[in-house]
Amino acid sequence: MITKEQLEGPQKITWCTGCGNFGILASLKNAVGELGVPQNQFVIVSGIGCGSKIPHYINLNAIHTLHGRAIAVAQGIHLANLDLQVLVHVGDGDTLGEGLGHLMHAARRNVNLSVFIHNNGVMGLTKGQFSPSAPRGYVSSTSPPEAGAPMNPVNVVAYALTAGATFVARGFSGDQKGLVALMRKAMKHKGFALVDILQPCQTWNRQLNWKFYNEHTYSLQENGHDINSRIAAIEKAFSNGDKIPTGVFYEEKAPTLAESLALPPDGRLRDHQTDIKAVQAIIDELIL
Amino acid sequence: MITKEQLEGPQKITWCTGCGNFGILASLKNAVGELGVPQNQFVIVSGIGCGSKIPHYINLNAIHTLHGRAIAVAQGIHLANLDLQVLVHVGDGDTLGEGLGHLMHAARRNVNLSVFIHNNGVMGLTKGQFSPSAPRGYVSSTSPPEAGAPMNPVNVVAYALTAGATFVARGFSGDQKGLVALMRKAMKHKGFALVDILQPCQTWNRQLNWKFYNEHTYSLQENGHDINSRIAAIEKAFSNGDKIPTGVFYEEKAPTLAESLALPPDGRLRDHQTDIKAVQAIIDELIL
Amino acid sequence: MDITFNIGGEAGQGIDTIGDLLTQVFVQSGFYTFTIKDFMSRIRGGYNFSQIRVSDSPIHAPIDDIDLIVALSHDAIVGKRNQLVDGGVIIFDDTIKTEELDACHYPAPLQKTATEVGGNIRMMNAAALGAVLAVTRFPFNLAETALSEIFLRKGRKVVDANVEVAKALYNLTKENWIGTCAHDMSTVKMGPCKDRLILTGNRAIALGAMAANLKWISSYPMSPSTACFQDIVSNAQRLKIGSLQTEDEIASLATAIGASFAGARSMVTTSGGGFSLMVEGLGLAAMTETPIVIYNAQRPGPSTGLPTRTEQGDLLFMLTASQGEFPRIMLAPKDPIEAFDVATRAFNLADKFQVPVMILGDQYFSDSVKNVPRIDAGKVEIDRGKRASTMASEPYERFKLTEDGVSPIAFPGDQGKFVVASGNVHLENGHITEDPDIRNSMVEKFMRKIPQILKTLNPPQVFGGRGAETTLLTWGSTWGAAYEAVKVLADKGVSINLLHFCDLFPLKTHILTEVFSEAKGVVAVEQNATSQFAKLVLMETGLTVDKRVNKYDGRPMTPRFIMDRLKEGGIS
Amino acid sequence: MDITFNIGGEAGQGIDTIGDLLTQVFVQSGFYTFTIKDFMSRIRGGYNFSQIRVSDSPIHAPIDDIDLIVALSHDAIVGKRNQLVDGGVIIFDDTIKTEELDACHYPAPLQKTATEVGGNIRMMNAAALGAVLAVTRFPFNLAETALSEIFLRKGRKVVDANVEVAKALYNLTKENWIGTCAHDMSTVKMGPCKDRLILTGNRAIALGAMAANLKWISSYPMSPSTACFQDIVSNAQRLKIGSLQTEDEIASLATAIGASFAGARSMVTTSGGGFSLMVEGLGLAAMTETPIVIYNAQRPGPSTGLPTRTEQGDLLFMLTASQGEFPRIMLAPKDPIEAFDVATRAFNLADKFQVPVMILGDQYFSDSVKNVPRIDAGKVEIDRGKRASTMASEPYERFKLTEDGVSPIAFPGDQGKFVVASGNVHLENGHITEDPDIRNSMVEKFMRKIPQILKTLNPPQVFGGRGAETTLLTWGSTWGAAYEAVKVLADKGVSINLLHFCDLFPLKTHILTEVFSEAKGVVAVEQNATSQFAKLVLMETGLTVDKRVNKYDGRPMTPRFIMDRLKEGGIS
Ligand SMILES: Cc1ncc(C[n+]2csc(CCOP(=O)(O)OP(=O)(O)O)c2C)c(N)n1
Ligand SMILES: Cc1ncc(C[n+]2csc(CCOP(=O)(O)OP(=O)(O)O)c2C)c(N)n1
Ligand code: SF4
Ligand code: SF4
Ligand SMILES: [Mg+2]
Ligand SMILES: [Mg+2]
Repeated sequence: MITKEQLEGPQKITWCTGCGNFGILASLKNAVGELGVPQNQFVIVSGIGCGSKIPHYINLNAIHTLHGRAIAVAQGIHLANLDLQVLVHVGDGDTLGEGLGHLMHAARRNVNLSVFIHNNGVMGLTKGQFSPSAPRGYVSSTSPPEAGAPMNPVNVVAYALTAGATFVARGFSGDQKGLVALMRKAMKHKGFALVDILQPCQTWNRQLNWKFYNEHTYSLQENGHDINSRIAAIEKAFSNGDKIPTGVFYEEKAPTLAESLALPPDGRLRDHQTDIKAVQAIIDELIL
Repeated sequence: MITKEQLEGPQKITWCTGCGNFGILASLKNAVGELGVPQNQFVIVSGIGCGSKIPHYINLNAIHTLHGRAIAVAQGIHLANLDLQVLVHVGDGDTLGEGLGHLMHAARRNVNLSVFIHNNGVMGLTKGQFSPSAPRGYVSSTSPPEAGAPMNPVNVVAYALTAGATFVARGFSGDQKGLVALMRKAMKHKGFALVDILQPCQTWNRQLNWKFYNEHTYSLQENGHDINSRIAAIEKAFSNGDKIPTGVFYEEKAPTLAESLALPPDGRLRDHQTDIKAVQAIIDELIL
Repeated sequence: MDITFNIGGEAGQGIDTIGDLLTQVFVQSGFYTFTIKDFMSRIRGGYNFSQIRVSDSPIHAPIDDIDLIVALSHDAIVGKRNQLVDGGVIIFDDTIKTEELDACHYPAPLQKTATEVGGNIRMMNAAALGAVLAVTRFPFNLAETALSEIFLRKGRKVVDANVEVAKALYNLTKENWIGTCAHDMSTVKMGPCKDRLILTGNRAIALGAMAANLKWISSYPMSPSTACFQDIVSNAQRLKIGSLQTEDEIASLATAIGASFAGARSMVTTSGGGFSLMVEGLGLAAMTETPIVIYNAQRPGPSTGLPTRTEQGDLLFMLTASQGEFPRIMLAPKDPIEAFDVATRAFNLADKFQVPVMILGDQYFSDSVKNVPRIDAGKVEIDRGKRASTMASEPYERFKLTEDGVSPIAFPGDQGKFVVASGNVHLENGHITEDPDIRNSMVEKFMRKIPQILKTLNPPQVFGGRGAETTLLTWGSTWGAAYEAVKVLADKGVSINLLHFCDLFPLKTHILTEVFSEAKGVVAVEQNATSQFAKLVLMETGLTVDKRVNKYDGRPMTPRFIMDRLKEGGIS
Repeated sequence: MDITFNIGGEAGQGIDTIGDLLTQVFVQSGFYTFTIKDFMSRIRGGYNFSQIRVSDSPIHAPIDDIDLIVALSHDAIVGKRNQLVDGGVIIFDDTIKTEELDACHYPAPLQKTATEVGGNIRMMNAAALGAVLAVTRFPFNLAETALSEIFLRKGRKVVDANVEVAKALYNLTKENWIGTCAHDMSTVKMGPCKDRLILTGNRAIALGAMAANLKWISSYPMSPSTACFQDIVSNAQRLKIGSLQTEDEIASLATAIGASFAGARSMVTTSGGGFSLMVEGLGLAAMTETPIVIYNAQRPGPSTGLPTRTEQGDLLFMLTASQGEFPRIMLAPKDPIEAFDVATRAFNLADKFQVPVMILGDQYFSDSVKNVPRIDAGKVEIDRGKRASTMASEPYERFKLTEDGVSPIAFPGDQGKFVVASGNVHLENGHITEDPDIRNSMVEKFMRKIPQILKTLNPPQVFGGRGAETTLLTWGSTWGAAYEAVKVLADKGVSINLLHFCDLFPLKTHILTEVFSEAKGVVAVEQNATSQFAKLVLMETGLTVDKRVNKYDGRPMTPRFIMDRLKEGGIS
């Protein structure tokens, strides 16, 4: 148990009043506090965007990386030291646009990471342009003036499922209790876990706001859903017309990437010393 | 009708004897010849890899671009001149690794392109490393020595369907008649059309060879399949254990990206002259 | 008259609007203005400001001295206080809790008046304006005309309400405020400034591009370039410009290359981090000789750095970006007026020489607002370069070896031609080859373009007359501060001039070497830590500068900053 | 003795193997060898060759003169014929249809003998070897011992079959061939060469990295770097090295940065196009002061260029890549021996200064094979730099401002510490800030590293004695050809020496300026079109070279090429 005081953020929060990120931060503190992993074993990896500022508001190891590249960096951190509990906090612009390839491939490799998408349907920090998860027709300063966002949104749950993620869920910043539970499950999951978090952006997105989500979400678990079928999960992911499902879509035990790599038995490349005699042998084998 | 002679390739072919690319080239010539589009309206856009050398073996407009970026370049060509028939020929390493993000986003936008994936499960031109579509455990010079390719392959049909492609099919280089038909359908389709082409690499991939495909493919159309259901199509895409389905997975009419953009009525940005008086008006509106 | 207003507060409080209003009122009243924007990389809260300098003669940079602060938050009261001149005044909303301030400062009922008189707290903008005008004793009737014109587009009612709020606070201030301001503008009539077009660098680039027949833009938002992209998108429908916010910068450049290959004038806008992702695409544009214009609004790096601040840190990076060797053109406009011209030239140069053209702005250039004369878009000349003849009998060769290195261009779809291009080494017909002789010819073709380009570029400008003892050397947006510093020093009798480059590369060396030989000392003034342009000059000419002035805290250069550094070096 | 064999044919015909066999036989027999590989960017067909130079004294470059060609295809008969010396011999498979060749050339039954004697057409390799040995009258017993050792690993049967095939063709040739070869090796015993480790540049980098305790590599295949990555992967299991072929180069560097941040020595391998995609990540590594080693095996650009050819065209690109300004280290080994050392130093430098270290190879360096003395891996010293104390009482600050600019490092998971880093401008504790003073401090921290780095780097080397009239200036792999040219010219009495750089940046200027002042003329010899290193020298020192020798056709530099150019310039 890590106390709230121990997790107290090193910096003053810069998010707008009413921002959905507050609920995510509070849930994160809760989930981290109760996970049973020592505080210095957590590493937060974030991208660039409003949500990606979260490492400055909670006291953990962290690296605040580049727009779109957080998952790739996190993958390296994890593989260099399997003891670490690596949490990725990223935006929707971040991860579903710039970084989509990394997301899909890390999911496919079943890298043991927990990825939390602060999904607000806009690029918050750059002032409200439509993001890959903005609804078709969403009007912003960079969408074609007449048409709005000229395409269907990225359905990240469906994408992650298709790519092969082994834990996929959706939470809502307004349902902290539910979100804490999902986060904890994701952290405990061995493999690639993704939680799509519905996060109202109070400032820019007037459509996907608190009211909308309060009225248009329902719980998968409360309505009967088989979390062991990938195809059923994908079907549910696509069934997000009037009502958006939240909860766990899918869960599966599968070999993680780390199991296939040539890691030392303790999983700590960081402290491993290559046997220099073995290197010498490799050299000597080349001698005629 | 464009004759074989008119399409005669400007260069000597450099593919290995027995390469699956020959069948694709032959099918392409067929499909192009009979499409009814003037020869100088075709543009081939390719990436980097063995298959991506195809523009040098057929006489059409072409740009041989970068590893992974062909779809993005093609998107620009198409939007600058809607008269053009833009064909994208790319490898699996190319498009499912380096360029996966572009593929998913172009599909989502329903850009009117025909994308032909020369899918051989390896990186051919760089000498046989496992590609994103190599089977799990596939051994090559860059996979972990014990585990082989340490992840499940990219299922490009499922990916494209999830992203929102409006025409998705799979062909086989060994079934030219079938492939010509699929290519023609893809070219005629208004929107993002993808044909995953099973293409044996004679030199590197000893697993996904002619024999294997001859024995492990079956036709969707001959076995009853509803091409109007995206979720059914995804399910079929995933049902590729012992037998790999070929044929059309899915087809749908949907607005293309071009319809949402501020293009001139004739769809030819290339020849459009901005009304300089309108620019002056924009300037003058700024004057206090 | 030379007076500087600083409007500070939290992000989201509308300080930008107050700043713009003030700027507009003064421009409407015939004064020269220069406005800079200083904001944090956050959406609400924090401490931002807008700083407006007003003068009755042309001005080109911000200065350090502030005459009047309008503070909407406590941070804004203290944030710039050390720059307040003796006798300077702080107007602050009277709801802000603060330590006792001298009576010369003014707790104004901004929010209160906006709500009570205007019926809307957002009219605090007008209230602030009223207070400022009263404090400086600016004739309200001048402002009234200006306000009417500004708000006219929003309808009579809005005009009236705003004028009423401004007037209310104007009167209230006259009654209640017991301080005096050193600036008394009561006798002011109309200033001499007729340049009523107020422009940012970003907007000027956008206008230039649109006037130059830009037909395709694909970009990805990145401060401080986003506004340029947004300006073009917002006019896309009207002008028929294809525009797309792509999934990333790699796609944005690749898509633009495609559009250009197919015949549409194309451009991308970004900042350094986005440009980093375009580096591979840049090489493709170069190798396929596809014209492209890249606008990089620089910000302090490395990496994410300071997203909303300014720096000239990407010069050498852009100079050599991408593997291999190829010609490119680099232009850095000094201010919005020049930016319009640079944008139009960029497209012509790209087409004429079939090379990438890069425009270097920076946050200071991009966001600061300057008043300029009306631009006549009709004067813009469009030169699309060498087009392939429409009725050639020979098979078309996209990369025909020519004397000047430029091959006639055709686009896919052109009658009787097949246009083939490749990022691999290719034959004249565009198909790939590994032949060493052709490789050599193609490298030499590239190199032949450079002298041709050099002939077309503009020479540097010398300000302050030739033959001075000290020469300041600047490029891009640093011009303004250096120009003003030179003016001040020259007026004091210092023998000093300014050698300024807009067209950076390939480097025109003729005037440069002359001026270097005339000067006893050359001082490179740059908004970076390593004097990158001085390095470029050295690399291209062997000429070394004698002193370097560098600013790398992300805040714009000022004349005073330069003069202080020169003083340390014995020049004053 | 100095003899050059050229083995040519189609991709897939096994010419590489013949070349390797020949190399091995001569090395086993105590000769110095230098082998270059020339291949097209295709998998089968075309025209490739492997060219082996054999000598009884050390050699460091290919030469233009060819003594003996082994041709497995028609293209191979004609491809290099213009380089064949008078009296040179072409051995070609007798199934190849060709015009009448002089009787001095030899249509050998290679395929036939392989099939008939060895029972396997793949033994054509041994057959070709036999023919070559016979033509040069090389004592077969010497070769026999060598062959036995080479094939021993494959078992007795393979040895016997191969020896038999070689012998059969050896005897057949002696009987049937009516020409004579200018080289008569019949009296040869054992050469003086004891350097029996034959290495490519790629492999040497891989070995160096492995000896330096590399623990993480993530790469994406790209010629000509791939073999280095493959070498490490193939030993990953044995040495416990984490390795991953990522989806692209962006991910490869980002993943390596992550691994390094978590404490594992990390590296990526690529070529210019892949490095282009790493440019944004490079800035992140720099800003977060995460040690990283990047190996770029260069090839001719721009863009895809010539994928399997050589060039030194990325020097300036790598020097300034990524937005903003930060210290970096650049090293370019001249050959495989130096490469091992450079790789080990690279990791130490990266850790010591917490900066990106870039190793520049090129296809010629990467693929050519040189024999070198046994490397003693036990001598490699590992210096991981300043680690943060394990029992500090104060909260840990990853970016503590220190005198030398380097902050003690800790890794996530270290007891009692939170390690925080950011690509944004940050406080000493790693959390973000926009404060101008801290920004200044952090920029200055970066700049303070440079003099420290300079102290640690190796000075350039002077070959041929100080004080010559003409100095050749080289870097990286161009050394060998220049070294040999200098030797030849010096032997002829020309006053000439060679100033060579391995450690390129930051540039050590001490010896450089001395040598420049001693020489009447300095000639930059570079495998590129624009003399990039000469530009770097000029930019850093103001010193200009007098002449430039450039090769940019993608084929390696030779001593003759340099001497011809020097002659044109009056130096011979
Ligand atoms: C390579 C790159 N491109 C663009 C940017 C500019 N940028 C910063 S944040 C952001 C969008 C953030 O959107 P999202 O990821 O949805 O995060 P949010 O702010 O909405 O939480 C962008 C485009 C950048 N930092 N780096
Ligand atoms: C940015 C970049 N990275 C790597 C390469 C090297 N490269 C050339 S082809 C290729 C793989 C090709 O594989 P695939 O796309 O499957 O095509 P195939 O050769 O199998 O047809 C790679 C990695 C490159 N050209 N550019
Ligand atoms: S802009 Fe939106 S996402 Fe960003 S802090 Fe404000 S409310 Fe939150
Ligand atoms: S390597 Fe494979 S894919 Fe490439 S040409 Fe040969 S057979 Fe075809
Ligand atoms: Mg967002
Ligand atoms: Mg492939």
